[in-house]
Amino acid sequence: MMLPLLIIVPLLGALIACLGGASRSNWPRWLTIGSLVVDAGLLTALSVATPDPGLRAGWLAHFSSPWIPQLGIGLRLDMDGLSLLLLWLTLALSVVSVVISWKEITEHVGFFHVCLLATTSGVIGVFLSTDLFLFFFFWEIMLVPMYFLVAIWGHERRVHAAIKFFLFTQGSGLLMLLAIFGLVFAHRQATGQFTFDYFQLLGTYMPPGTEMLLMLGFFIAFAVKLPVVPFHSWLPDTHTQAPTAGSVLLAGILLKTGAYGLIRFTVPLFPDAARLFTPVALALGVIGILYGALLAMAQTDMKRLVAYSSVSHLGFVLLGIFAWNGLALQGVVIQMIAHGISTGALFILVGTLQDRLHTRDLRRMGGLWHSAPHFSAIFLFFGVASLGLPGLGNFVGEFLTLLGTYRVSPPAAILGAVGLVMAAVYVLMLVQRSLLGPSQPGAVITDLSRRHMAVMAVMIVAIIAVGVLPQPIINVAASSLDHLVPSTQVAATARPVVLSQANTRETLP
Amino acid sequence: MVVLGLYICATILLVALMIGLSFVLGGVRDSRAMRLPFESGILPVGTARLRLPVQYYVIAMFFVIFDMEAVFIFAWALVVRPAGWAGYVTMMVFLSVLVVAFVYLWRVGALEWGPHPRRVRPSRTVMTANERS
Amino acid sequence: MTIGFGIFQIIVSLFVLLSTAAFLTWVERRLLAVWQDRYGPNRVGPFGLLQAVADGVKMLFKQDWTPPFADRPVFVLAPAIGMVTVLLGFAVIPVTSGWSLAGGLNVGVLFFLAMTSLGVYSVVLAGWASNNKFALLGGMRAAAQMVSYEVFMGLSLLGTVMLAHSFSLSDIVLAQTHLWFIVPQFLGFVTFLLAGIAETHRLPFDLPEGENELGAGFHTEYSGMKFGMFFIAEYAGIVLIAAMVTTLFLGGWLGPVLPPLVWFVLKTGVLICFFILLRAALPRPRYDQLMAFGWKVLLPVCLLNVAVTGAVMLLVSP
Amino acid sequence: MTMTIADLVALLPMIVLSGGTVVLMAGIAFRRSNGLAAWLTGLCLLVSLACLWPASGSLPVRVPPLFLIDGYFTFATALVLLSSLAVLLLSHGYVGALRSSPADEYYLLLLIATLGAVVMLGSDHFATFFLGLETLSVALLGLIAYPRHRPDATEAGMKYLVLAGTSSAFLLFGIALIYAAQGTLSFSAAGSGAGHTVGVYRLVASALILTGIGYKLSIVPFHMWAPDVYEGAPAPVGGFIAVISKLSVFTVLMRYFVAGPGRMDHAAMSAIAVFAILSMVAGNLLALGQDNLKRILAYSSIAHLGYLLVAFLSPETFGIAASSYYLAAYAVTTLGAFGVIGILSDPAAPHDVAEIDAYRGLFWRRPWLAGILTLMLISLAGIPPTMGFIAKAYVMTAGVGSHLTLPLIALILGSIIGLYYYLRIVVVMAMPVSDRLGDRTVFPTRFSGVATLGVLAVLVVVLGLVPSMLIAPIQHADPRMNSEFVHAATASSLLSDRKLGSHSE
Amino acid sequence: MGTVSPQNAILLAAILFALGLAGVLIRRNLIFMLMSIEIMLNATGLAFVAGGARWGQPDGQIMFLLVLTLAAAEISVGLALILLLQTRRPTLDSDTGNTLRG
Repeated sequence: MMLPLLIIVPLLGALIACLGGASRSNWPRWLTIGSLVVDAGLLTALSVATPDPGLRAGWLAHFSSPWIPQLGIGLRLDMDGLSLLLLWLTLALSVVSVVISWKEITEHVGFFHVCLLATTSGVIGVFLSTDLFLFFFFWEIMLVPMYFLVAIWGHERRVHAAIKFFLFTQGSGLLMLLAIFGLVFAHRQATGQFTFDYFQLLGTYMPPGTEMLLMLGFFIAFAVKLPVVPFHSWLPDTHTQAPTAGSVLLAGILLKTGAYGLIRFTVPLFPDAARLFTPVALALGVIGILYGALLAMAQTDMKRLVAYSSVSHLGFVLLGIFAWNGLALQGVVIQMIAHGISTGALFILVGTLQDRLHTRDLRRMGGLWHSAPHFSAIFLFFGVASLGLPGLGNFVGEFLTLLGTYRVSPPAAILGAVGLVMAAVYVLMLVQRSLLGPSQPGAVITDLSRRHMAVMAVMIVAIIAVGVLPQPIINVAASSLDHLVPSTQVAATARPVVLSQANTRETLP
Repeated sequence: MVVLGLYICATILLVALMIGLSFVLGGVRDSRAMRLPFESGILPVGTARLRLPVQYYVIAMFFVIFDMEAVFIFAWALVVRPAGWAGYVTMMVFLSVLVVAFVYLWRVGALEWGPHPRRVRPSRTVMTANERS
Repeated sequence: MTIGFGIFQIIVSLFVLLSTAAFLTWVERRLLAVWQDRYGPNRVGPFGLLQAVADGVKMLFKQDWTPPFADRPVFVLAPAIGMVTVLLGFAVIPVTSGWSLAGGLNVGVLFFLAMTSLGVYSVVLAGWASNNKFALLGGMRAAAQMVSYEVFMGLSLLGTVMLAHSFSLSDIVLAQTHLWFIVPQFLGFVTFLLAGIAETHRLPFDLPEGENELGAGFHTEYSGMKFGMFFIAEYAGIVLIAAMVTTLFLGGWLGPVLPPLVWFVLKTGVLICFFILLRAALPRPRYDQLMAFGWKVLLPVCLLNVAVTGAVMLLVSP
Repeated sequence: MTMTIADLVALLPMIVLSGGTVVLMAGIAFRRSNGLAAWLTGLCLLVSLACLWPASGSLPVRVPPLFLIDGYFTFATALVLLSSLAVLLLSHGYVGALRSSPADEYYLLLLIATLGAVVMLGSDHFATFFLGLETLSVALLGLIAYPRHRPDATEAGMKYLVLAGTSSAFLLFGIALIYAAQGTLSFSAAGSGAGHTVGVYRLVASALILTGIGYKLSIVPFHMWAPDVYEGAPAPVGGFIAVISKLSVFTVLMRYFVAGPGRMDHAAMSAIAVFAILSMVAGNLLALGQDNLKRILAYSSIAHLGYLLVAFLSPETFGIAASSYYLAAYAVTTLGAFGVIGILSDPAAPHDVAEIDAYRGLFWRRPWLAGILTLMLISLAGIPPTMGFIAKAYVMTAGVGSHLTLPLIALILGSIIGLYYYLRIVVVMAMPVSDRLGDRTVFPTRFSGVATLGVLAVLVVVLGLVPSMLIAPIQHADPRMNSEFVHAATASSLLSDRKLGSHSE
Repeated sequence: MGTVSPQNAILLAAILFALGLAGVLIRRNLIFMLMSIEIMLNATGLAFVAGGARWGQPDGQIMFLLVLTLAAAEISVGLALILLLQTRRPTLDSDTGNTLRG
């Protein structure tokens, strides 16, 4: 019963916040925080509880109940380590989003928080569903409130951006829906069972051609969300136009659903096709890293720059997933969390800057360090985190990923490493142009408020923790990665690896 | 049947003959007055394509509708006995619908001719809508 | 029945009809004279008997004038239609069991109704094509009146069809061997008679050509032979309705002692005289009264007649 | 030939509707009252709905040769009656504010149109089909042109008349040819002789019938009339056309082609597939350029008919249940959308409020109405948690199961294009309030309308979240259950569908 | 009495139908368009009667009656609409009826 509650609590919060939307008081905010905290409490209970022995190996909690029995669709929710980590990330970033928009959002406050909570709830659903239809249901449902967030509270070209975001994700989603049905019918043909149950569908036999087609259907949907390069063009626009909270949610959580989908569904459901597809996927990953970095270097709009850096970072995720060995997957998990924190923080910082300067144009900034030393220091910190400074989360993720990839495809790993170098270039450029140099007239700002400072402090601690002590995270995720990896042959050559700092130390036979 | 056909031809021929003969035999005369429409000696003003009272059109519709209904009664009239009471009841149902429609038309004022206003008693809701405006 | 006999019948019928219609003008004027205590036509021939011939010759030689403002083809067509439909209506009337053009036609009644319906075109087109306000109004009045009474006419004769189980007029006559339908169908008889008069827009239902309002109504602009055709058509219409009433309600050619043809002519003749008497006796109603009478009285009566007839038939001999 | 009591019981819904029509007409004759007429109509619809119950135990009932009362009829009739009731409630305040004419005749026409639709749903014979269709169309004509003071409405009525007449003629000629070729007008009997009389007649007949039905459904090569008529018609009537008239024609199509003789007609089936693809793509594309909400809804309904035909083309898998669910979803959402337009509009004005600009900032002026409209649009776009999502997914399931590759591609393309224009409306509503149009007050008499909208909105969400509530009864409403034309193969697939249906964890 | 074969009757009906359709498509006057529709409907009626004759059943004629009824109903409503239109516009040219884009 805990799992559905995780989804329902934010929705209930949203409902109540919606009713209080008319008043301009703070209580929709408090309500939102409250429901998120309750949710976090539930999650804590789940995290510390010992899993029921009746569960499948590696899974922590299970819920199922019939939904549309006529079509073999059920409310099937399962949680494993990977889901757990991502749920924590989701809740944390949701709270952050509420806090950083405390004073920034003044119009239609109630509805804003409704959208925020609904997005959260949808994302939680995505991370928990193990019924393919239910998964798709949540996949779609998280888009609508996000769309509203961008379309109502966004910047100049918000409508265009929102619609573009929606069209891309929805369109690719429909492809995935088709692929889901294809898979279900293939399963029906093979076994006579008509079901959307993830566990039953695992290992469905189908002809290679069909498998490839269906795999592509899934892949494209997730690739759009991730985003993988040819499908990325919605991301910079949306990020640029979204309100800060929207950007945080988008970069921090929504992009992760793509990665999660690839890990949870694409590869396990279609292992053979995925293996065949690996070279292409690795190439796409590399292209993403390099192309994203290249474009980031060329930007003058701060938000766009950060957005393109996201494209680059998530290229590593794709690379790691399709390398499909324990090392790379561990890297991917770390990278997902670290990227969520660091990019989220960068967006918050850029957002505050925009609030004060009313521009995102790098050419009109400079010398911010003088007027806002706290801001600048934190900005520099997350900048270097993003470029992968050892000791911080991103470094661990990227390094592990590259290591894992190297085992499968050295050229891909090497090219990926080039991406790291380029990251250093654009981040330093960003820092140099905005913080250093002479002060531009009018580019004098007040420093971060206490509220922001508090948020930043938490995030700084978090990213350092991920960088210094990745072990607990890896432990939590290990169980789920364990039962994922054997499903491919690549896994046969890899052994789980646990890292401490920069030193690789093999443990566990 | 053949005789009927011939008869039809014969009547048409006859009529054509009458028109043709009078055309050939008739005198020829012209005058300004002949070229004007006859309106009891008053000089005609305006077009003769008058806009007619709507009642004429209403009557045309009634004719079309009631004549069609009559056709159904005609079909029954041939078989009153074979169709028996079942047929009779069916027909009476049909007729009663017809009668209700007739009563409706009567009450609504569609059968009135001339300058009487239509007997539409506006309902209370409509009146309030008017008042509101 | 050979074709030759058929052609003979056709020629005789047309001749008799046309001459009867022409002769009727004389009859009418003489009868009216009697009732109104005046002379009537009495100069041409003995008792003015040749008056009809004289009128015919006059029409033939009068100018065939089509006003320049009229719609020419329609203007010419209108009287022709009137004439043709009336003459065609006679085709289905069984004069005697041996003498009829198509008296046995199995849709005789419908044919008759169709022809009277088509007659409407004559007046409406005449009124429209004349391009004259009076004519148009007359034509529209005539059309409205005729289509209305067309409905009642069809409904009023339904009773006879029900009793005879046939649309064939010969069958209807034969079904009256024991009892003329005027007895069981008295309501039908009355309504049919009224509808028939209105249908031929005879007095007192001659509102379409009411000379005190509309000049001469739909044929205001007509003259010469084309006017003559309307004229003949009207009188032929009277004959047609009289013959129809005879056939439907008065047992057609049936009757004791005298030969069938005589019976038929006799009954028809009496009815014609009756029509003329009506003209002499009754004032003209207002147009709205005429229409209201049709829709509010005749229609319910007709429907009632149909319903009662059906019920009685089933009750008497199921 | 004589009717039994059971037959009469089965036909009770139709009898009640016909009787109600007569009573209402008599009522209007003696007391002209908007409220009384509305009550009578509503009562009649409800009684008719209740009358579905007595026969439901002993279905199917065949009333030879004209009617076939089965589960499918029950489902579709319930849907039609409820939709009609919704239209009634939505129009109550609307026509009540008409100044040019009293509103009671509007309800009469509404009832007659509903009667026509129900007759059509039960038809097992071309004669009843045709009678129902024409009763519906002619009554609809009156409804469309009801606000006499609106030139638009009259014009729309005229357009509908010309197209309805022409399409009826096409349909009838096709029927006449089938009759000439086969000697029967009954759906079921026509099928039994279908095998050996395939020839030119049948081919031409199919083409003509499809043309006729295509016009009535306004699928793509025959869609031109729809936007104009929707735009001109009063908003609730627009909903009526979009929902009830299409629903009933589609049901007959289903009966004829899926359970009846048409299933052997492969040429017709491929033609329908082409129409479906064209409808999905062109309907959506044409909607992009529109600035009028009613026109957008018209094009969207064209596209939705296309989606629906995908389900129609795959009867072997879940097609029939899918189409039934889709129809229900389509009905609820379309009525909701038109209902919002109706509530915002003043019938005494020359136009309804349908220009997109007028909806600017609706979210902040009328949050509930805007929310409902958004919900309806989301449902039309097929996004959860609405009925539209489940419906589209259901249709896609059916399509995938029958390997309808091209129609599915068209469906996806169409859906993506569709998103764009649905979202555009939502965006406009979310924009800051514009002063240009001022504040439009909701008429106080429209409580029934607002309440109906509320119910529709709840339905959209609840049936979207718990679709099995609707799917379960739908599965009992398969028209093939009582058809003699079920091939052995189909029968087995039907059985397997059922088995699957009963499968759950 | 010569008989007409159903085949030929249907052919005739088809020709009438085509004429009516052409009328609907070509004529721009609303009254003529309505009349053309009537021609099409009557053509179908003829086809029904021919069909009935072929099979010796009354069904064809019954359908004909129904078709006639429809034609009557449609024409009455059509006439009413045309009158309404005409009170606002002097012409019945359907091309001028373009307040609604389409």
